[in-house]
Amino acid sequence: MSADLEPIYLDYAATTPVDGRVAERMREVQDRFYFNPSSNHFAGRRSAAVVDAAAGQLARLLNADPAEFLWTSGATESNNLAIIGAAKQRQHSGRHLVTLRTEHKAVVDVFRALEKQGFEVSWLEPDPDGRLPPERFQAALREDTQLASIMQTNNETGVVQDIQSLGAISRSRGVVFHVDGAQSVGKMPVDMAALPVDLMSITAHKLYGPKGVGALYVANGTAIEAQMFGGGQQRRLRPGTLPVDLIAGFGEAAAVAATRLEDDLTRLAALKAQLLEGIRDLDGLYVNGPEHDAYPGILNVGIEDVEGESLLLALEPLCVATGSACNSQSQEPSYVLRALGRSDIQAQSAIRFSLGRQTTREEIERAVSLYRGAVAKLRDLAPARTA
Amino acid sequence: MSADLEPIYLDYAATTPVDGRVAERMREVQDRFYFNPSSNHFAGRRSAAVVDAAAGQLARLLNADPAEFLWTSGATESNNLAIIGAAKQRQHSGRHLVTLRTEHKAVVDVFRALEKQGFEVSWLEPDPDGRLPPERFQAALREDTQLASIMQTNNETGVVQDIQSLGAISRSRGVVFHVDGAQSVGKMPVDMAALPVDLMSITAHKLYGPKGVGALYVANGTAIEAQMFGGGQQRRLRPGTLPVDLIAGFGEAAAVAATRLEDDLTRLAALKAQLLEGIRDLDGLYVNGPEHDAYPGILNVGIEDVEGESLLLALEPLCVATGSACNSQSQEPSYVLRALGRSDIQAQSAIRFSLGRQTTREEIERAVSLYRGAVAKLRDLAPARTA
Amino acid sequence: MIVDPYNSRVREYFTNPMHCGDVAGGAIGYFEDQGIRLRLSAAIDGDTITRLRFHAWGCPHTIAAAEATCRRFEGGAAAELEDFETGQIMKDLAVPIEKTGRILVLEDTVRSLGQAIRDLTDT
Amino acid sequence: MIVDPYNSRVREYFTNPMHCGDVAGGAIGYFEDQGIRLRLSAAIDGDTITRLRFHAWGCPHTIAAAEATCRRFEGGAAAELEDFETGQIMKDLAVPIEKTGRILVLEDTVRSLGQAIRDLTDT
Ligand SMILES: Cc1ncc(COP(=O)(O)O)c(C=O)c1O
Ligand SMILES: Cc1ncc(COP(=O)(O)O)c(C=O)c1O
Repeated sequence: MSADLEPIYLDYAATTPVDGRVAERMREVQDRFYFNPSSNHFAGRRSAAVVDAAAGQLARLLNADPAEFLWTSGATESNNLAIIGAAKQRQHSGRHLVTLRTEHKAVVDVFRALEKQGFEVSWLEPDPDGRLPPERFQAALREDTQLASIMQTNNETGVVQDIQSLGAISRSRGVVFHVDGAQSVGKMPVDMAALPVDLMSITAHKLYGPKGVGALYVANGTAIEAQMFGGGQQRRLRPGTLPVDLIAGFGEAAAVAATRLEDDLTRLAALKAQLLEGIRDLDGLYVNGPEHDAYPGILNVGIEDVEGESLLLALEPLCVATGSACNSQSQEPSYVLRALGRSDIQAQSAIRFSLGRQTTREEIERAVSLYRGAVAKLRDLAPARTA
Repeated sequence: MSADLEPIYLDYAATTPVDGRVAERMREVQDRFYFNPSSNHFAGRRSAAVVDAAAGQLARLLNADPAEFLWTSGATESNNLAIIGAAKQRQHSGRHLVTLRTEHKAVVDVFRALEKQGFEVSWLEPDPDGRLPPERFQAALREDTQLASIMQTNNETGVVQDIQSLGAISRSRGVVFHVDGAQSVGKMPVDMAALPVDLMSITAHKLYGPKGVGALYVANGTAIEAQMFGGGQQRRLRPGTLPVDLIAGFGEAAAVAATRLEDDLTRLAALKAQLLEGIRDLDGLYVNGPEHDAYPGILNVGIEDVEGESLLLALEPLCVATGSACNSQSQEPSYVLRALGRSDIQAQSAIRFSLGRQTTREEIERAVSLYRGAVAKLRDLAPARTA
Repeated sequence: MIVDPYNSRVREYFTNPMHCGDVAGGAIGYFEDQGIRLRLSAAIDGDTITRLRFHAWGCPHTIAAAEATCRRFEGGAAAELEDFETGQIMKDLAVPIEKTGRILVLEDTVRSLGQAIRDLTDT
Repeated sequence: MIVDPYNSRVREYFTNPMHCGDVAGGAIGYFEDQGIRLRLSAAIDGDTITRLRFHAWGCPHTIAAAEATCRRFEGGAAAELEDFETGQIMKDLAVPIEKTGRILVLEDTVRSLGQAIRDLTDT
């Protein structure tokens, strides 16, 4: 696979490199505070204090209470714990659940599993630009609805849902509201004190923190059932030795994000505009998801009459995604784009460019030229339609 | 808490510092292979190759097939996945399960949860030295027994079970056999090709690897039900973005362990002998667990007529455990020691010294003198029994 | 939120309990309960407690509380023993709620000492 | 175990397909199925295929397989088209099993080219 290729990495939505300050903090904690935070000696308590400090950093980013976070291994686990945990906790009052067809697999597959266990799930359709109109959401809630789960930023298209309105509707109906925030936290302003949200999933590796650690925000008063059993850690809701260095890195990543959020957004918006300007005149090109008001770190484009797999190879050394990162090993067309009304063939030609802090104007320039070149080449290779 | 105290760390069974080679490997992977191993581009495939290499290292340590490992967040998750996953998978054939009363909380609490879900659990009693006689195990297996879970090395006493015999019995009866190997893998020779074991839980942070990553060994042909749902990673058995740097560190830790296993054991045995010699003449001192043939990294001693919490404080800056690391925040007397026939008061005076690669003869000397001093001091403070 | 379970005063009293010991031939208060054992002994001069010593078997808070008690009453009037305040000691030593019972055992011991002194002076 | 899905030959043929194009006025084989489209065109001199060119719409294996086919048969006898071996091409290009159907479409295209050549030479 051309071992010497230097990647041009435009796949920040799949995962981000670790920020320098974060790496440094993790190293420090690994060296000086590697103790088990549950240990009943002063060294263990020093590690516990490191964990507390990290919770404080995360809480400041989100304007929340540090006691409202559970540490997990990532957003997949957070989603599982939130959705199954809340559904089971409340199943004696009702077994109806609501979610969106374009959620991440780590939400979709959890609801599928619950369906097999006798829960009833309403799968809402978004509009063609990916947005869920609050009225549609409201109409889906029933007397026996216990839980709704709607993601904030979509990982494939960058469309941002109106969490404020959806949450308010949920709250007014006494429905627990879970938000998959894997693609939004640390990337756009999120204020838990203002948002009517009960549960939110977060993962560090999408915000320049380490892989293998995430959090579940659990608003004070929201009850969930534990899904793992073991030591008494984390109020028995999520046992296991706390990875103190990863947690410290996560906290530091949150602190860094808090300081650069606005700047990041401005830079990303300019880079995304540059990218789109560079390719939008191509014949048959269209944007998947909304062109405006989406998260500026993601641009998903399709192009008529170009085969997706060949496009991806022709784009090397550009590293971008087709489908979503987490199921991109399958060649199945993206169910997210299908739900926006794209055909299988259209969905297969989709390329998700996702930009991040290290992305430069030069990289975008190269991406534009690689994309244009790849499209031209594949169209040259193709037989004329009328052959 | 005396912010300047330099710990004398004898709590390696709670967690270990990260080995230098491991830290270096993780840094390299963080810098050069931070990509998502599921990503469908060449950079992602480089990360996937890193993961494969780590599986190879772990497989070599355990004489297993690299395809037999699932990556998890640690032994707690591995235990949950193994025990619940196998019990649910086989529940239509029977709902009887067998385990030992002195298992770690991350096994005990999983079985308790299964009891609440209608499974029947036989809780076997060990002998006073902590060993489970194979005949007792054999007698507990019934027609409808589906799963047995017995740990290899006990985290509190270091007693090592006869996994070879227990596994052979299990296999002859068609019972799935799970082993919690959190305290044995990387610390003593474990040969999966020779052991009749179907599932084994492992965690990196007990063998000088990173916290936040573990593995579940699943012998080819052993079916378990997934407990988390999401992307297609790891044959859908354990979804979520793989923490490639942690996995690489885990693999490296396994490789390091493979080279030093025998030396470590020899060194630890000498240090443990030094420690026990230094204190065994103390009035009322006794060893919890077997004096011989136990894992040499753990020495658990009790002493008559000394209060445990005060003992722990008087031992500072010695960092040792009372009870097990994972529930040491509770002041409850250890259920493990109670199961060996100790009284509440005896269990509370128990101190677990656990030694590791960085432990020196000088540290043992200081530990001896701190222990002797603390016992003398507390006995001076106590009212005469006949007061 | 895990903090040091022992505040600096507990640490000081536990590490250097200056009043550990016995007053030979003194008045004695003794109590055991809640898994702890406490013994106070006092020398009296008129109404004044001239020496107050303790022995304690129990957790660090118990030991520090015994030391604190000696510091509080040594040199004072025996009658002040009646003023033993569990609230104050709970606060000064940041004793966790679940250990309240142990401080009540200390109160019983102090009361038993007061009784012993009264018995002594009455005769 | 994830490896590069494209071996070095696929990468080479895909990156530098030297036989992409059309033979003006040549014999033509065309097929579309399995989500791919393939076209081969050939110039014939007597029994010899003097030029063989392709157009392909599909995945990298499809494109590389079309290029491989041109390299294999250009300069050879037209009759050899009958010897098209899917097994060999699957092996040379390490085509994953699930793409077998696409190689069969290529086989159909080659066969359709052979037929076209026969039609040409028959007249
Ligand atoms: C929206 C969304 N939710 C959940 C996840 C899963 O996160 P993790 O890989 O941390 O489990 C991802 C990314 O993979 C995501 O983009
Ligand atoms: C025997 C045993 N099993 C399981 C665990 C849990 O491991 P982890 O902290 O990796 O979840 C531990 C240690 O905490 C242990 O000693």
